[in-house]
Parts: sequence; structure tokens; C-alpha cells
Amino acid sequence: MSTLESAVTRFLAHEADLLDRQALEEWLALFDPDGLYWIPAAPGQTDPHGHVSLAYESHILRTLRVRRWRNAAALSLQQAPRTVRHLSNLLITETPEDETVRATASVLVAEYAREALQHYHSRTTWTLRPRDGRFSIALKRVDLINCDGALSDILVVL
Amino acid sequence: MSTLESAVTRFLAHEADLLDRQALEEWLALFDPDGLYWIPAAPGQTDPHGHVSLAYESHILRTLRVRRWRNAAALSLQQAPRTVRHLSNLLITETPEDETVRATASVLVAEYAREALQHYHSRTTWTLRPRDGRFSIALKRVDLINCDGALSDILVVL
Amino acid sequence: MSTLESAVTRFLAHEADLLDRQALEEWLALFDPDGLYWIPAAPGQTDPHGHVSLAYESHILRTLRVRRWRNAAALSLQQAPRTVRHLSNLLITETPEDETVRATASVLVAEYAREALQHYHSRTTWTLRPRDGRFSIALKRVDLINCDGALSDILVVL
Amino acid sequence: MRDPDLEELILPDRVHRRVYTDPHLFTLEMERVFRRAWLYVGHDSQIPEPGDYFATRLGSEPVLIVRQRDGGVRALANRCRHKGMQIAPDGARGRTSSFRCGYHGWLYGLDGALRAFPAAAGYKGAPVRAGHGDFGLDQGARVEAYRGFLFARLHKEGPSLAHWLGPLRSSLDNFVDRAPAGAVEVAGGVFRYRHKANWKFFVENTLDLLHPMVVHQSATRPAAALNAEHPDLSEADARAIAMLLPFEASYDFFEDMGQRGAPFGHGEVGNRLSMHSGYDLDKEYWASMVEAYGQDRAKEILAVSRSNSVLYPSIMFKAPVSLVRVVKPVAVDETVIETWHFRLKGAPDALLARNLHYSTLVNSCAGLVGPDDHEAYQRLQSGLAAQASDWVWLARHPGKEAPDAEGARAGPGSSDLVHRTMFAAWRDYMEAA
Amino acid sequence: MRDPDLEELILPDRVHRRVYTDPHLFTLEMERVFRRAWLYVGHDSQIPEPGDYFATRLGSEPVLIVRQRDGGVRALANRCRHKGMQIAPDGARGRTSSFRCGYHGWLYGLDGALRAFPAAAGYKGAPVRAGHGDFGLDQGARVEAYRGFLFARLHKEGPSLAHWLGPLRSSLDNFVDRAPAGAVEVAGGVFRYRHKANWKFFVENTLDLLHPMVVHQSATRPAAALNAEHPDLSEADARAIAMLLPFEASYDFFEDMGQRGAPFGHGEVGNRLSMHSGYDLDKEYWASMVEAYGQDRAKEILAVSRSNSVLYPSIMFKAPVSLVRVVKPVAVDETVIETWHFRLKGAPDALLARNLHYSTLVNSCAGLVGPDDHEAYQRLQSGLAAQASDWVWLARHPGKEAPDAEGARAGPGSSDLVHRTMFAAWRDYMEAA
Amino acid sequence: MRDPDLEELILPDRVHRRVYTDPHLFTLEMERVFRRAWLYVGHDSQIPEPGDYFATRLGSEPVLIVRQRDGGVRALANRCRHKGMQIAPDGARGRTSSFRCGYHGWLYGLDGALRAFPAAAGYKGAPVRAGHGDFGLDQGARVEAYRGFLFARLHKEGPSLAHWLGPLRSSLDNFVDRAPAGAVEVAGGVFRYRHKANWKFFVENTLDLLHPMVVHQSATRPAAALNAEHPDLSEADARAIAMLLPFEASYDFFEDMGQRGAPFGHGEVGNRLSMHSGYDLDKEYWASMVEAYGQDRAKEILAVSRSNSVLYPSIMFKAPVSLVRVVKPVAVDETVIETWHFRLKGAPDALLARNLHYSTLVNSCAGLVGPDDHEAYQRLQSGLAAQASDWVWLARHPGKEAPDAEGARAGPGSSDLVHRTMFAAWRDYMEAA
Ligand code: FES
Ligand code: FES
Ligand code: FES
Ligand SMILES: [Fe+3]
Ligand SMILES: [Fe+3]
Ligand SMILES: [Fe+3]
Repeated sequence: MSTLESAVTRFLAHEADLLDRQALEEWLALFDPDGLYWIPAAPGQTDPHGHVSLAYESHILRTLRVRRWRNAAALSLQQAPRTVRHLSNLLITETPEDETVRATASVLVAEYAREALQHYHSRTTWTLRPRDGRFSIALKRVDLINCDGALSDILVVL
Repeated sequence: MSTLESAVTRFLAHEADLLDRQALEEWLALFDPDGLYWIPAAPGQTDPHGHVSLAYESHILRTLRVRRWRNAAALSLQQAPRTVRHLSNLLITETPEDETVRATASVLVAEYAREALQHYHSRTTWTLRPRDGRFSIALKRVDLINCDGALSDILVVL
Repeated sequence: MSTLESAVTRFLAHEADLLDRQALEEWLALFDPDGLYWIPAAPGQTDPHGHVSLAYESHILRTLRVRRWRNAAALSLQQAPRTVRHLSNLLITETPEDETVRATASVLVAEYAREALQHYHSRTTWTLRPRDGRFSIALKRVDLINCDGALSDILVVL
Repeated sequence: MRDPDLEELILPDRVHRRVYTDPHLFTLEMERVFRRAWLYVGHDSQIPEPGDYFATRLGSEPVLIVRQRDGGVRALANRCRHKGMQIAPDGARGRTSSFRCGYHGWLYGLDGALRAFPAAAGYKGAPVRAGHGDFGLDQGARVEAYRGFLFARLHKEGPSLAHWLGPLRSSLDNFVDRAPAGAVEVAGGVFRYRHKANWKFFVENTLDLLHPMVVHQSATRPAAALNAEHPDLSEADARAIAMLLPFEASYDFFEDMGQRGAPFGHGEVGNRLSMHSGYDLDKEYWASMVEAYGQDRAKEILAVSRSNSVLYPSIMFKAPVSLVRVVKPVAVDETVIETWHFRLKGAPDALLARNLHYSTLVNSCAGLVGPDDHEAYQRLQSGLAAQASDWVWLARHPGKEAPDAEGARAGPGSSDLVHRTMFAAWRDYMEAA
Repeated sequence: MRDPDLEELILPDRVHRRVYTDPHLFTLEMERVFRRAWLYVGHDSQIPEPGDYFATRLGSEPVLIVRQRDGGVRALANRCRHKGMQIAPDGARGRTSSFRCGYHGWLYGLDGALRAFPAAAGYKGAPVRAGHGDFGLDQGARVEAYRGFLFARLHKEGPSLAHWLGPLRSSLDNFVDRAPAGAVEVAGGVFRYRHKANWKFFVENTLDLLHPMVVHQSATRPAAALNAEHPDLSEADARAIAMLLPFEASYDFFEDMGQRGAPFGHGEVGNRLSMHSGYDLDKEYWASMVEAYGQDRAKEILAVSRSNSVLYPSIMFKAPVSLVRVVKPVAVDETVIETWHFRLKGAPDALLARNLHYSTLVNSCAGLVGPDDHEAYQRLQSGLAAQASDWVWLARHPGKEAPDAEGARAGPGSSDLVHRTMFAAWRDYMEAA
Repeated sequence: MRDPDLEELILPDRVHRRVYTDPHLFTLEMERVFRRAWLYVGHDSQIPEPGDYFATRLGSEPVLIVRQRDGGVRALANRCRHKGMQIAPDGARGRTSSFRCGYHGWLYGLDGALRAFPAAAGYKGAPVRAGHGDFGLDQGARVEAYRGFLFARLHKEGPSLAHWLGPLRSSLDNFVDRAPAGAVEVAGGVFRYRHKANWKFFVENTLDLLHPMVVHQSATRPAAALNAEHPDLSEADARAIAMLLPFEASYDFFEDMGQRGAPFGHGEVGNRLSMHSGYDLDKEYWASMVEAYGQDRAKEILAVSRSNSVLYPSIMFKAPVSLVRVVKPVAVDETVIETWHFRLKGAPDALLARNLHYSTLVNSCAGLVGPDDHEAYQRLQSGLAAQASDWVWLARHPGKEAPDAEGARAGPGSSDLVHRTMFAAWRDYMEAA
């Protein structure tokens, strides 16, 4: 495994660990200031403006999401969902022109809430920028296998 | 991780990516001309001829499978199943005598069709032949955890 | 990937393989004589004595578990459950003072019994001691996502 | 099927919990309400050309909605007349010149007539015949359009669509008039959102102006804080915040929005004032509206801001943000809500983008607003299973209603008048044996 | 249990959709059809020795099929007479000298008699007794064998197996006669295939010769193309293609295959001609047949090619490829089909390999043929939930039937005669109160 | 709801399988047994301070158990009186000064009175009123405590808790008297264990002394072998083995344990002798007991070893190891069992640790004992679906019973007397219309 692969693998395991431990404020800090968190609502969706998304969030909206998570009034979050996430099948491409790294992985987020397990399967793609020897996230794009299905609430960060 | 492990990991991630993206014709090209795709119907099945299999396919039959996938008349495929696959717990053994590499991994294929998720869990074993700096598949054997269970349709390539 | 990471990855894949192949006696031998197998019953549980656990087992109790597995009279095991386990998101920390390595991974154990699949998701942490060029297990701690849920039987070793 | 004791279930100021929890009543609803009411099925723009079709459900009944060669639309049975196979899977869509059943190849025309069947000689002496009649897919369902919106009704008899729409015709008009080109089209994708609760909770909730400030606090409080902390928000962020904050407007504001109930159970909230009435007006859009309608008429159109309009029982539409939410009952305690989005023809892309952004924030299953409503529905479902009380109260603002110019009855925004109106219609549908 | 209005459900040329969709009728079927008919349970070769047993279901009833010390077979209740525990899990099998209930250790003999129970003194004064009678597992079920095939019936009264098999005895004969040694044995594994549809769709489909060329096009078209593109296919590939192509034979071919219906709802398609009749004959096999039977008799045996034979309601068997498919109803809309394979004793391994290859291609849940049939069944289930029409037509080739030499009634291959025959028997079973 | 034919279901020496399998009877049980009996809800120590509460179920009814300002406890309806939302999710707990419904903000006091509702003016002229009455959460449920254990009953009328506890009061006393400080508190976590079987199997099994040596062999045999192989076990391992071995004590031992049945269906096994009576006595604990009670009384307390005591229908408690197992019926074939653990105040930590170790070994869903019981329940559920026999026998030791000093009826350990007692009470509850 190349140094880059190792570094990306470690970074993504770290991100997953933060999310599973619900260290959401630390997770926010992984992003570039203009970084985006995107869950398309259609397979292969290219346009976030001419088509709805399940989520399409700037720093401010991600912060809002995290604060809502911390808000005791949030009815749907009183269930205190937990996650364990599994990541594999990593493919990495470097795009030297803009000095970013594109990493795509299969991700399974297992969610437990209200006595029930939910499974979210996606191919997730991170556009990463090297920063201080680690990375920052320019774009995290989660392509859910059933993004256009009749889904019920996705309460957690994917 | 050894060079061999890295190379195999990358090759299997590539195969998985082709299957998830339904680039099935490209997937066909990964096999040796006399390569086999085998899903035994019994745990530890040794004999593909004296015992039924869930699938046991030569190049011609795999090609037939892929063309059927492309055939609009296929009733059961009008549901347009999608997959995301997860691979881990890779174990590799080299058998120098015939210059092949045996790789075994835990594979979870998540299938989405008709608004429902299905999970296929297997230990899958690839017998690989080094070819042009990559590999070709001599045998892909998928040992499903429930290969002898009362299964419903397996519509996708595992 | 560092040499340590590679070695741990291989060791954990080996342990998983033993468990999936139900080579349980070999699995017993992976532990230190005073090693522990622990499944807490509460998230973040710190105390195995002032709080119940789903399992908290010494060498003798693990051996009892394995012999019970081999005992034809065990009503609940007549279903002959099988597993495939998936491991990812590995994080490793070395604690040089006591010469152990702490490895945490996301683990999905898929269990098949009685025609049904069960999924056990955990963050599992191994405390490993280098031994003869490999490792021995001082503690295997399985933090199930739903450890405090209304679970049904967990028949297999996690 | 045995008749329910409707007079014990529906009282003037409350309804019995069984209307939400009894599986037998659900079956009856599918039979009576969802076969007798006009149900929204889609929009003209989804099937522009002859042979365009999609497979959907009218209540629990699978149908094919098909553009005819003469431009009309039919709702054919999606069920072969031979041995009964469902012809197209739910959700299928495309363009075709005929429907071929994939089991034995019976072939139907776009109009549903049986055109051909293989090895036809084998039916000599049997009643099987090509054409309409016993072996065609036309089941007598009615389809009518209003300004491009398609409605279907399984029951042959009943009021015309225009009559049935009644006072809310003007709200549909406003939906379309907001397009400089005077027409809308489906655009921007669809949300499909499943929850384990009776369909009526959603429908009633959309006209419930006492819940947003409570249920959606978890989004509005952080939104307000971020707004205060960041005086220099980007345009997109500022717009998002501006769409969230009205969910916690004052009780007086919601009261002033007003509401009205109409025949057949329809109703709506907001008129001049609504959660959308304070949005910034896009300059380019305004210019195109003025160009299309003249300044006065444009102003008049945009002054109407009916935030939530219900055509009972199947849709809630939001003219100010150009979307339609469609109710798909699955079981007594399971419902799918589809959200369809529309482009105002002649309006700039930015307007569509804003409306889609609204929906992403509010209607997505991973959004900041919808999940809390859904949690409420699901807790209503479990709460109403309790025997502690039998009643759901619709007692608010008794008698506070007055007829309006279009034949509806208007009341204060937080009234239960709209809910009483729904259940009066529900009872009517359920009674007609 | 309330009786159905059978005369409204079963008409001469059609049946009501409720026979496939009504859970109450399913319960009645388990009670009446599946307790009164002989049900296939397995084959002698599965339990060769005394004490060999397996746990299975007769309809919904759990039973232990047990080889007795005298060579007979019993179908014991798989349910302890003490507090009722199921003794062996469904699917269990093995060899034993007794059955011990794992809850309190009651011990039953192979014949079902209660042999012993721990701490027996505690039952002094109670009716609990060793032996047969109220505390044994024998429930009066009948078991009979025909040429090694085991059938069981829960109902004490009824026709003998041989009488019940009727004209299809000769088809079972042909199944076994195809073995040079005159006997078959279970071999090559079992498929268990689950689908969400009523059990009758499968049974009827196996005698439906109007569907293969439509449903299985997705396999036959690529097969034909590959066949054309590759003149030099390997033997195995050529054999696979040759087994797939007949699914799209001509309508005339299928008509010529013929069919016949028999008493008790049995029926079959194919006789001299079938989807299997064109297969290459393995030389070694032919030689062994000639040696065993002489050339004329061998030819006679192999000339019979009844592709699908149904012993209503529980199995379809295919003598030409030596397999039996068993119907396991689970719920009104759920069925498991088991496919059991057989070795012809005295035949070369290559023949078994060919037949297993056929099954892997056609009957596997991951195969190229089965999933499309299953999709059809599932769409029949959803289609028949629709109210658009109540009828499933069995009207093909009315009156086109003639008695054959064995007491069956024969018709053209694509007739619904076999389906009408099934429903006549179904009605008989359901009526006998 | 239609009444069952109780006299056909409950006979003196057996019960009909339908009492475990009929969904209609389950609904009636929830209605009659679980609303009329005192149900265990928890312990004083879970809600020490005013405003402490938790959300649980009484049968199928969601309730809030709330410590009042005056120290009392109420069981409020967990269901808003406005539109019916469940106020707190099942399992919620905490400390509060009021309950606010998250849908429209109605505010209830700790006593359940409606204190306030937003925009109250809108209810002018409507019956909605603050206070108790139609809009409060108090539903008349009774709550009483016995030595810190809290019981609730939904039905207003019925016996006092003390009367209802009857002879088993002394067993609860023993539970608490075992604490040197004369009080216990919840500690050490909770197990929640789900199985697909009727709730009564668990309850009856806990007083069934004929099953342990059979069902738990898979644990006791290896335990005995390891014990023999390892003469120098660690203290912890030796203790674990010592807790497992009694599961395979002799039939005589279990017979000698004895049992008794009491009014209202209660019962217990063990008294001086039990599976726990042979445990080593911790020295420090003994010293603290002597100090607290004096040697004679301490001995007396510890000599009582009632291993399993059932307060029908909702709990089984084990005074010797300080735990309570609570029955939560979910459906006719689904049950959750909660195991709650207790610290004996004034006793050393080692005693708690031992009792928790016992539970980890025996009651955990991943343990060495519980899964085999659960397998038995699940196979009872499937076995009793069979028609082979209708009866579950409770015939053991007929007539072998004698009144004891506390008004119970005592019999040999393996008798079905306790089970007959349960069903007599069950029938009483079910009959009272
Ligand atoms: S069911 Fe449609 S053609 Fe036969
Ligand atoms: S239930 Fe079989 S021995 Fe008791
Ligand atoms: S439902 Fe509780 S406040 Fe409205
Ligand atoms: Fe809302
Ligand atoms: Fe077919
Ligand atoms: Fe037990």
C-alpha cells in the first residue's frame, strides 16, 4: 500500500471514528471552510442546484445540523441514534492540477435507534486537500444505493 | 502490507467497482478464457459436477448472463437491482507451483431492488493469475453463508 | 501501512477466519492464559464487576463456551449457526509502557441460523501482546451498537 | 364489508382514535374515500407525447396513466385480463406504442383495448375477445386535468374535477400563474419518504399552525443563533436561514395567516401572509413577471401566498415554492409521501434552485425539518394505541368561521376548522355505501 | 371455520382471484387440501436404515418421517405430548434409536410410542402413560411408497396411494425405468427457493406451455445469439445452450407436446415430444439401458418424455431429467419450492452431471430461468390484489379433450384443461367438510 | 370483544394450546389479566426525588411512572390529551418539573394535571380545560409499594397490594431482609432479552424443576468436566462453576426443594433448599448480617432460599441472588424479559459482584444458560401450532398438595401444582368481564 493510500485510509478511519463517537464538532473541523457535505437524491446526480438532494450543506448548514443534534428539543433525536460504520474497497485517484486527492469507498453505516437497526450502503467519495500533513475535506459525497427509494428518516450523519 | 497484498487488494477493489457500476462487459474481461464463476449450493462443496450449484459458469455462460442483464425482456431485471459491495478480512496464499495466487475475503454484497435491501454474505475465494502486471481470474468461488438456505432470487452477480 | 498495522491486520483476519471456520479450539489458543473475552452490556461500560456484561470470560469460561458449542445436547445450537465477519476502520495505538498494542476496528458479524440472518455491529478493541513474532490476546472487548437493546440470543462468538 | 359506527367515531369537536389505528377502517378508506375522491396522479409534463405512461397507485389499486394518441389521458388497470399479472412494476415509466404482458404476451393498445394474444386459435369457443370489454384494461376510471395537473377517480360517478376543486381552484391557478409563461412543468427530482404512521396525520399536520414553533425549534433555534453570530452569511446560507426562521414565527403571525375549509374536505392556510410571504423577491423573476402580466397583475399574483393547500385526501401543494406533496397510504400505520417539484416556465433558474433548496432543507428524509414531523406522526400512532383516552380533539376556535367569496369558510390560522372540514368529508365518503 | 362460497370462486372457465389472495382460504387449504391429499415427503433412499429420519412439514404440520425396524415408514407428530415442544427442528435429519424431547427428556420409540419419562413416579394418579395412545407421537397419518417415492397423508380415510396416483403412475414408472438398474436414489443436493407468492402459481405454471417463449426470452435470445456466434462451443457449453433453446420452441411445438389431466387434479405436459426430447443421448447410458432392458424396451422407455408431471398439490416431477420439485406453502403469499435430484442407478455419472447442470441453469435461485418465473408469480400476486377484475381465465381450448388409455383426459399442449382439472380437484377437497 | 370458551381451554390437568397461540386471547389477556393484576413497574430507588420518572408499559399501555412532590408515585398516561401523541418514548427516564408534549406544547404537572397550553384563547367555547379531568394524564391507575418495590394496576377496583401479594410477601421480605441495612437499591445494569414466544412459557418455566437437568446439560456437563480437570481453579472460575453445577442436581434434590402455589396465581420453588442454597457464604457479608440482625436472625434470614418466586403475571424474583425478572409481552408470540439487579445495602461489593456474575452467566442473551431456555420456548411456540394434539399437560403430582402456614398450598418440587395455580388465576382474570 502506498504512503498516500495509508494516509487516506487512516484519515477516513479517523473521520469514521469521530462520527461513531458523535464527536461532531471535531468532525466539522475536518472540512475546508468552503467544503461541502452532499447526499444526492438521484443516482449519478450531477447538479446540486437543478435537482433536490437529500442533503447539500455548507459549513453553516453542517454547523446547524450539529447544533440541532445537540438540541434536546429535537423530537426525532430523542431516540439517541448510534452508529458503527464500515469502510472498504477504497479507490484513490490523484488530480495533481488542483492538488486534491479523490478517494472512493464502499461505506456501510449501521444505525441503531428505537430498538431497530438500519443499514445505509453507499459509495462515498471524498475530495481531499493535503493540509498540515493530514487532509481537509473539500467535498464529501455520499451516493446511497437507495438514494431515490422510499426512505425513512436518516437521522445520523452519513 | 506486502506488494502482493496491495496489488490484490487493488485488483479486487477494481473488480468490485466494475460490478457495482454494472460495467459487466469489463468484468467479463477480467477472467481467463477458461476461468470459472462458481457459487456452490452446499457449504464446503467440492464437486461442481456431482452436486448442483447456485451458479457454475464458463465464459460463454457468464456472457449469456451479462447479455440477459442487458435484455429488456428480463422480467426479474426490470427492477434494475443495484449493488454496493464491501470486502475485508483478506487472506492470501501463493501457490508457486502453478503461479497462481489464492485470495479469500469476506464479502458483503448489498443489493437494492424493489424498494428492499438484501444482504449477501460470503467468504469469496479468487484464484488469480498474474497477467500484464495485474491479474486475471482463473476461478471466483463465492461461498454464501446461506448457500443451502431457502433463498429468494439472486439477481445480481456476486 | 506500517509493519505493525500489517501485522495486526493479518492477525485479526486470522482470528476472524478461525471463528468463521468454527475452529474454536484454535481460537482459544490465541489468548493469553489470563486473557479476557468481554462483551459489555452498556455503552462505554468501565466496570465488569459492578455491572452485568453480556459475556465476561476467563480462559476456563471460554473453554466451557467452546465445549458447549461442541455439545450435541445444546438445544439452541442444534441450529448450527454460521458466521461471516467483516472488519474495517482499524485504529492502532501502541502503549510502550506495558508493551501492548491496542487495536480498534468496526466489526460486522453476520450470523445465519434458522433460515434467518442476524447482523451484529460493534467497535471491537483488542489488547494484543507481541508473542513469538505474532500476537496473543490480552483482552478482546466487543462494544455492540445495541448492547443495551432488547437483544435475542447471541449464539456465536463475536 | 361491515360498516363502521361512523356517528360514534366522528363528533363535532373530536374524532375517535380508531380512525387512525383500525386496519378495518383503513381497508374501508381505500374502498370508499380513495376510490370516490379525485386523486392527484401527476402532471401533464410527465407524459407529453402519445404513448408516454407511468405506473402508479390510486389508493391500493395499480394503474397505468397513459397519454392517448388524441392527447387525452387514461388510467388503465395495471393488471392483465388473462391470468392477472401486474403488467408494469409500480413506478415504471416510459414511452410505448402498446403494453405487452410479460407472462403470455397479451398485447394491449394505449387505450387499453386488447389488441392481440398469441396462439389465438386456442380460444375458439371461449369468451376471450380482442377489443375493449371484459378483456381490455379500461376499467371506467375517470381522468381530468386542471391547468396541467392530472387527477383520476376510480368510481365512475361523481362530481366533475372543476366542481370538486371548488374554492381551491384559485390556489391551483396561483400555482400556475406564478409562471411568467403561464405554465409549469415537473423538474428537479422527487422525494419519496416513508413513515410508520397513518396517512391522515400528514394531511392534517400540513394545515396545523400550532405545531411548527414547537416541533421545529430544534432547527429554528440554531438557525437564529447562527444568523446572529454570522452577520456576513453567504447568499445561499442567508437564504437557507431565511427559509427556516419562519417555522418559529409568533403565534399571532400564524393566527393572522388565516385558514379556510372547503367542500369535499379541502382546506388551506395562509393567504396574503404565510411562512413564504417574507421571502426576497428575485429581481430577474419579477422582471419576467411584469413583462408577462404587467405590474399590477404580477403584484396581485405574487401577493397571494397560500403556504399549504390540501385537496383532500391525496395532496398538499405549496404554490409559493412550486411543489406538490402526494399521499400514498400503504397500511393503516404506514405511508409514503412523495414530493414533486415544478419549474415555472419563463422564470429564471435561480427560482427553481431556491425552491429545490427549500425542499432539500425541509422535505428531505435527511433534512432538518421533516424528521421531527415524522417522529410526531409515529408517536401519534403509538399514543393513539393507548386506551387512556379515545379522543383526538379538533375543538379549536369553535364557531369562528365565516363564508368567503369563493364559497369556503374562513377562520383564524390556528383553528381546527380545516380538520373538522376534513372529517366531515371523510364521513361523507365513508357513508356512501 | 367458516366455509367459502366455492361455487362463486370456481367457475368452469375461470377462478376468482381470492383463491390466490385470501388468507382465510389459505388456512382452509392447509386444513382440507393438504391434510386430505397424499403429499410427497421424500424418497426411500433418504432413510435406508431403521432409525433414519428427517423432520419435514405436511402442509403446516411438523412431522418426523422415520424408517421403522420392520422396514416400514411412519410420519410421527414432531411435537412432544408432554408440554408440546417441537422435538426436532424442521430440516433436521439423522439416524437414531429413539426421539428424546430436549425439554424434559420424554423418550419416544421409532414407532412413536412413549417409552419412558424421567421421575415417572410423579405421574401417579395422572393419565400420563407410556405406550401409544394419548401420549405417543403416532397421529394416525398414513405413509405409502410407490417405487421408492414416499407419500404421506394426515387424514386417516382416503384412497390408496396407487389409486390416487392413477394415470400418472406410468410417469413415475418412467422416472424409475430410466435407470438401467431399475431404481433411483437421491443425489446431487437440494435447492430451496423462496418466493412471495401463492403456491398455486408455481404448480399451474409448470403445466403452462404458453409462457416459456415469452418469460424466458431473456435467456433464450442471448443463448441463440451465442450459439450462432460460436460454432465451436465446448461440449459443456453446447449442452447448456441446447437445454436453454427449447424454452423458445415454436407455439406449434408446444401445442404438439400435448397434455393430460387426471383424477385428483393431477396432470402433465409432453409425452413423445417435450422440451427434453431433443437432447443428445449419452452413448454409455444407451448401452447400459440396452444391456438392462434390451433395445426395444430401452427405446420405448426413452421415447416417453413427459417433461412436467404434477401430482396435485405437492409435487411436479420431471422424469426426463430425474428431478422432483416439492411445493412448501408458507403463507397465502409465500412459498418455498424444493428441488430434489436423483441418480439413475446403473447410469453413468455423466447423466447425473447433465441433469444437475440443467437444474443449476434452470432451477437455481441465481440461475438464468427461474428468477423470471418467480417474478411472474410475484406480479400475479400483486396483480390479483387489484379490484379491476376478479377473474383468472382457464378458458383455453374449451371442450378440446378426449379420454386416453389410462383414464386421463388429453388435450393440446397449451390447453387450460390441466388447470381446470386442478381446480375441480381443489374444489372437491375444499368441499369435503 | 368476543369471550373465549374458557371452560374448554382450561381443564384441571391440562390447558389447550390456544392459550399460547391465539392472537385474540392475547388481546384479551392484555385487556383483562394485565389491566386487573398488580404489575411490577420498578423500584423506589429508580425515582428517589420528586420529578424523577421513567416511561414504561403496563401490558400494552404506555405510562409514565412519576415520583410526586409528596413522595407518592403516580402512573400517568403517556399520551397527550390534545391530539394523542406519546409524550416520552418508551424507556425514557430523567428528572423534570413538568411534562411538555413535543407536538403543540401542552404542559402537564407531575401529578398529570394539564397546567397550560399555548395560545389558550383559541379554545374559548371549547371543552378544553386546565387541571385534572378530561384533559389531565391521570387515568385512575393505582400505584402501591411494598418494601420499596413498586406495583401498578390500571383497573381502579381490586385488592390492595399487600393482600394480593399474600403468602409471597414473606419472600419479598426475605429479598430485602438479606440486606444488612434492611433495604435494597437497583444496581448493576439491566438485561433486556427478546424471544419469539408467548410470555407464559417463561413464567411457567421459572417454576419448572423438571427441565434444568435436561435443557442445561450443555453447560453443566462441560462445567463438571472442567471442574474435575482443574483442581486449582481461580476463585472467580470456581464460583462460576459452582453456580452452574446445581442446574444438573439430582431429581430427588429438585423434588426436595418443594414448591407452593398461592392465591392470584403466585407461586415459588425452593425454601430451605434450592439451587442457590449451597453457595459459599461471604465472610464479610456474614459479619455485616450478624452485626445488623444478631446471629440467630441472620441465620434465619439466610436459611430461606426460595430460588424462583413468581408474582403472577409480571415478575419472577430470586431473593438469594437479588434479582427480578420482568415479563413484557409484545405479541402472542413475542416477549421481552428484563432482568433487574439489586444491591443489598450494607453488604460488601463482592456480594453484588457475585450476583451480577450469576446473571451474566445465566440471564445474558449471550450466556451459557438462557439461550437454551429460549430455544425451548420458541419450539414450544412452533410445536403448539401443530394440530397433532391440543393439550399441554399440567398433570404432575395430582392431589399432592397441603396448605402451609401462610395460606399457600405446598407440594413436591417437580409438581405442576404451581402451573395449575397460575391457570386458575388466569381463568379468573379472563372471566371477570
Ligand atoms: S397473464 Fe398476462 S398474458 Fe397471461
Ligand atoms: S415438553 Fe417434551 S418432555 Fe416436556
Ligand atoms: S398532541 Fe400533545 S400538544 Fe398537541
Ligand atoms: Fe412541521
Ligand atoms: Fe417458466
Ligand atoms: Fe432453564
